[in-house]
Amino acid sequence: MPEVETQHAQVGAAESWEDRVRRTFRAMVTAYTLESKLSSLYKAGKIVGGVYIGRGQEALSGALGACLRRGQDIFFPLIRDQAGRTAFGETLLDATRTYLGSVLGPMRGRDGNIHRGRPREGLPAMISHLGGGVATVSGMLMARRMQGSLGTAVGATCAGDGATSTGAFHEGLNLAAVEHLPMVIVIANNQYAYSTPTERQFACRSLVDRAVGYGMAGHEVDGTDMLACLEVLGSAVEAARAGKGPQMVVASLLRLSGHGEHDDAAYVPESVRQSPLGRDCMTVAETQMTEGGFATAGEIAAWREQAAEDVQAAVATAQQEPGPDPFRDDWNAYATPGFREQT
Amino acid sequence: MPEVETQHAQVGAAESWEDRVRRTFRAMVTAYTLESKLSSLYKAGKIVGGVYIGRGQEALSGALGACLRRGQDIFFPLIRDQAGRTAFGETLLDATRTYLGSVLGPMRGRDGNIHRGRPREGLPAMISHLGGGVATVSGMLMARRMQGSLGTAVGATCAGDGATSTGAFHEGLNLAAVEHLPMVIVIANNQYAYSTPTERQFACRSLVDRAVGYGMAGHEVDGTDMLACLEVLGSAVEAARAGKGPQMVVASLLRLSGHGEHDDAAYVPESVRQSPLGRDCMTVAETQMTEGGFATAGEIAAWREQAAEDVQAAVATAQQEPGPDPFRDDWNAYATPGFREQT
Amino acid sequence: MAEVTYIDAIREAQHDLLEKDERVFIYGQDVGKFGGAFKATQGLQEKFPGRVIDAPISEDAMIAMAVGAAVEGMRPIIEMQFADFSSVGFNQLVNNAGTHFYRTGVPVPITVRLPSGGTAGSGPFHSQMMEAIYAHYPGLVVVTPATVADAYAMLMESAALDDPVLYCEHKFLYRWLKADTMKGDPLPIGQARIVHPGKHATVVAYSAMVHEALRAAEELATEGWEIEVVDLRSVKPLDTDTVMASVARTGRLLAVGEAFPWGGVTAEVISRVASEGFHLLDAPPQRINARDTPVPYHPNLWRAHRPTLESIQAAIRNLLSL
Amino acid sequence: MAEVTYIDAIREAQHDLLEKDERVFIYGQDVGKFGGAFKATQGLQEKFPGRVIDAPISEDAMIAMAVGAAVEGMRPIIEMQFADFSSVGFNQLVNNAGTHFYRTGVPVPITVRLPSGGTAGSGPFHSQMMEAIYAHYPGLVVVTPATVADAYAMLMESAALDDPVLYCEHKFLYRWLKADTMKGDPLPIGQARIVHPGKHATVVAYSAMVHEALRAAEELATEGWEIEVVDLRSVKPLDTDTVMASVARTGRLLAVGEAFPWGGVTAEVISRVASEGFHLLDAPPQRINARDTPVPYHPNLWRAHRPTLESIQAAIRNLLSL
Ligand SMILES: Cc1ncc(C[n+]2csc(CCOP(=O)(O)OP(=O)(O)O)c2C)c(N)n1
Ligand SMILES: Cc1ncc(C[n+]2csc(CCOP(=O)(O)OP(=O)(O)O)c2C)c(N)n1
Ligand SMILES: [Mg+2]
Ligand SMILES: [Mg+2]
Repeated sequence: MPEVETQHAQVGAAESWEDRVRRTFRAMVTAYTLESKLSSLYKAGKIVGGVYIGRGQEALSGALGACLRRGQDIFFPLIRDQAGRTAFGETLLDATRTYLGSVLGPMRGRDGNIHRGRPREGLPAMISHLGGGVATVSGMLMARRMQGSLGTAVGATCAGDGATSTGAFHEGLNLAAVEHLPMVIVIANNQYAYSTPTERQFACRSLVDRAVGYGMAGHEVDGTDMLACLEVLGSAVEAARAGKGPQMVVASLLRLSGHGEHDDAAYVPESVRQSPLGRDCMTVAETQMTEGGFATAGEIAAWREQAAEDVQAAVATAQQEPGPDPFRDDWNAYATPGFREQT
Repeated sequence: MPEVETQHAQVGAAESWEDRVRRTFRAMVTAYTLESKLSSLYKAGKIVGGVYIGRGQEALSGALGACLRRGQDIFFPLIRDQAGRTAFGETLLDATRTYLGSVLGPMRGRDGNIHRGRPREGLPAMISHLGGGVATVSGMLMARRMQGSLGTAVGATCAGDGATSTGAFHEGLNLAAVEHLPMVIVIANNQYAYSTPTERQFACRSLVDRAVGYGMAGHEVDGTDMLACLEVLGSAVEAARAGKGPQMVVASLLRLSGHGEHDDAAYVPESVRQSPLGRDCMTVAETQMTEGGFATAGEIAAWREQAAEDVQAAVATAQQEPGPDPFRDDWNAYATPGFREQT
Repeated sequence: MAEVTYIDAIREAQHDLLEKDERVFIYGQDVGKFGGAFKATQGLQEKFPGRVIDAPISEDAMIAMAVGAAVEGMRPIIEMQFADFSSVGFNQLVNNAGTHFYRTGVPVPITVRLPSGGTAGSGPFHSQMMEAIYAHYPGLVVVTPATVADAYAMLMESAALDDPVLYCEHKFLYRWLKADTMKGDPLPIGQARIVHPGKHATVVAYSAMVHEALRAAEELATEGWEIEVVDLRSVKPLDTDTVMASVARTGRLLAVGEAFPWGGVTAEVISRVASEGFHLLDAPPQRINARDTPVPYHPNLWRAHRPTLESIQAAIRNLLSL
Repeated sequence: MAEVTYIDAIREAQHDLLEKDERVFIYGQDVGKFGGAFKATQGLQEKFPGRVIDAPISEDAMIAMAVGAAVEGMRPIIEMQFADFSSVGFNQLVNNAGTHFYRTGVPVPITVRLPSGGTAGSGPFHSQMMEAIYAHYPGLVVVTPATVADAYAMLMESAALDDPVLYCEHKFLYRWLKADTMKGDPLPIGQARIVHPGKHATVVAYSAMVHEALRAAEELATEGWEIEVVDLRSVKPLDTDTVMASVARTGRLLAVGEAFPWGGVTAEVISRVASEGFHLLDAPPQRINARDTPVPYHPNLWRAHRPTLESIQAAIRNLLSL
């Protein structure tokens, strides 16, 4: 198959606002298309383990990815960041190969689904334990600062409302603030952590009220509004780039899916679904695209078609590829030669 | 020896402001006296391990202990809370026995120094790992709430500026806020965590700026000013008692000793020592006592003498008592009969 | 008679505990209205309002909270969403809960449920066996029920013990393991059970591996080998006596575990038998564990990572040949 | 010739690493101007500005930070103020650092210094030996230097390895252990060393226990017993070959550890020898560990909690009589 068209920003290349908006929207469409496909594959028993999608968060995540520059910046995505990954330049094949367990994928069948990345290309691979991303990215940025190669690079990472309760998240935020690192920490308050509503998760008015306590700038945004996300994240990223230290961005939205595709989210009351939080950012964005003159309906349809083709191709490729072979795997957790246990 | 005169508040008994001020000051004097003695014993090699004292923090700690009611409230002290312990009603013997390793002490020689308590009497025994006290006290309060015995009890705990960086502290504060517990969390910003100055510990203007992020009330106080501490802590405790949820109190002061008695704190610059933070709360309090008409110089001198006698007696008693005998210790970490490893 | 599963037994035990003992409450992420990630608390919040409480994602605080509540006389049951996430509650478990009774004389009866072990596709962070980590520390009880009846009885007993208990429940068994009843004939925690008598070799296993060992024993029985299978049930305390008595009968020992190979239950079992029952052994004691890598995601790798019927059988054959 | 201590060697190794390898930096509480709680980094911040960095009290973040820095090509050395406090960095150590290479193919060369083990009066939370906990997990290297020369050479090598290393340095040895030079004849990590040759029994020890074992061997030598003492040096990888070769010569094995008795290094050593070297054994392999309680504060109890010259000697005598 032909390699998927590059959707990420080029380092150094100036990008117009219109281009960035278009790139964000296309990443959203691609992510939406991919995740719908992954969900079907899961329900058909073709993907084991689980599928975790970013329905309802495409605008926020895509906008963040679009504000970052592959090859320079660092993006530590979490479980609902398919759109951000795509906008940042992760290939669809990395996703499908990991979900389908291809030995040719970045995780070689050793890890799956959203537990993937290419750490040396600015895209760390999350562990499941929530909250540690902030400190990991801090370490990456501190390394570059020591090496003198930091330049105007920015590190970005995401967390859900639930992840804010972890000690790891707190320690990371504080460390980033003490080191005055060029970071953007995006909190997607999607109202639930699995089934747990925010009132069982925190007691403050808004999570953005935590920013001042770390001595960092705080921003709020309507996460269902693509253009607002692009604006707020854009200025947060620029502030971080400009040396203003870590920036916290808190977005309000609703997870428009289950926690994973096994979950019907029956615990979300209809009133919440019907509230402004429940707006589908995909629909909002489509209107913004056409009404703002960023794209015609025809262009959007073509993008959708292209996304469908690209996803189809990436899935087909990964499906044809072999899974890992236990007899050929080296079963070696050590980089040092000779340190493997002989078991 | 005669049991030391009770210095703590009686449950139910209304206490006048004057009485509370006097009780606080006496606890400060007692703590100061005890800790000076412990320091000498350490330097003479009579106490092994270490001695950690609350020099400079007597007013803050003593005021907190004085605002609590033994037999009802919970006090989870940290390493600089001798004054608070005394004001809360811990006996001097508990302290000297633990420091000197008497088998008759509450820790029976199994743990030492500030790692002591009587958990069933509202005085939990800290572990060294910082930050966990908030959640432990939360559990105690939640238990009582479930049992219907909470009444107007309040739980209080302390932390240093350094402990605020722990994940445990964050998780505990958030949990307490979500559960809307009657708690007072006192942060003694004494400018250093061991040798680490606050600018390497956090980047916010004041730690009190964290309160809003947990959805709790925040209070600031000059920790060198006994009367101010009593006022601010008094109203924080009353607010918690009145059902207003957790209260954070941040006090500014300076540790007027080393981290432990092995440390000369040479890293504290003279300018900091000479700043208002470096005021000795004992001196300030003495002036407040006499100028405010709470006590005459003669009374204070008598209290000092009494404290010296009491401390002397408590040390002498503990010193005469046996340490633990390894042949008689049951070496059993299990409450369940028969679960001990036969090693 | 209706079938009951292993997870039914866990749910039922929690129900019965809440009903019989007002000191019991449940605290964990999503345990309330949602009934828990594995439905182990389904319906309990409704039936016992105020006693089945949703926790924030704060494992460290959850354990510390439980210790505090236990000091005040409660008997909390803490659900970790997965055993793997107890790594962030590790400090409070080993340093607060584990030391509390020894240091202060005040017991802290808390039960921490650890959904443990692998299922295909769960990957490195939703598959771990953590019993060895906790068993290493003084003051903690670590149980590993392998049957529906033990799932019930041992959870009931765990909550009744005055010590902190890590209750390691195996996710693979949740719905796969069925029985006619959950009321078996209970043994106390600390006693192992001979689940398949034999005389040619002893296989010591626990948790899900008991079933693989049993299948191996049954298959080898068709060839005339009588393999004794011992289910440890609790790994701390570890019932050396039962293991030793079995080895006295068979002269041969294979210890099977699903955890990482360095240290752990199999090392402890072999070490005890070798030290105290050396003369009972007719052949070198053997062991088989998972491999020394993170638990892999892909089912191909996952199946080859942990001991299986085939690898256990091969290990027994090898043992019989020594 | 000037005497050097074990802690001098640790400081010097860090100095030399900073000097020779610009990828190395040090991160830890109070490591900067203050030079660390044990003075292991004294003077280094002044000499290497920007590369010896004070950390907030955030062990979890410190390890995660190190993993990130390692991904970007650095070789961080993280000082835990006490090994015991690594319990709050446990998750990042075992689940992020330990799995990183296997999962992503990207090595994370970090060295985490764990001031370990007891000194009288340190109590339950400033005395722990945590080697068994980390050795259980795949992907981590765990070293336990027992000599001044090893303290130096193994720290140099730890920082050069591409894997995450837990460098367990024993606090009791810091100033007590002295040598003429820190430049010994180094062995690579993964190789044990016979530190006292003998033929009647093998005592396997590591860290501070090597010295107790040596003293026991020396005292018994006056009675004509020739005890071979093996210093494991690293517990993961564990050098089974050297241990086995020694047992082949002596026929008797005692494993000595200062950690809690359930599981751990002694269980692993005995288990390996019993499984793979059963025929070499003329007597049941024995072990001796600390007791199964938190490390007690009072010197009376502390001395009776861990193995001592006397208890090791008694164990050897018993072993020789079996
Ligand atoms: C430390 C830890 N505890 C528990 C879990 C299990 N878990 C995975 S996702 C999740 C909910 C996360 O909620 P949130 O952070 O709001 O993200 P969202 O799923 O809403 O995007 C939980 C509890 C985990 N991954 N890590
Ligand atoms: C989790 C953890 N890490 C490290 C330590 C070691 N330690 C003990 S006290 C201390 C400094 C505490 O500073 P702060 O909280 O400001 O309290 P202060 O000593 O100033 O009263 C440190 C680092 C610890 N006790 N716990
Ligand atoms: Mg959420
Ligand atoms: Mg401080």
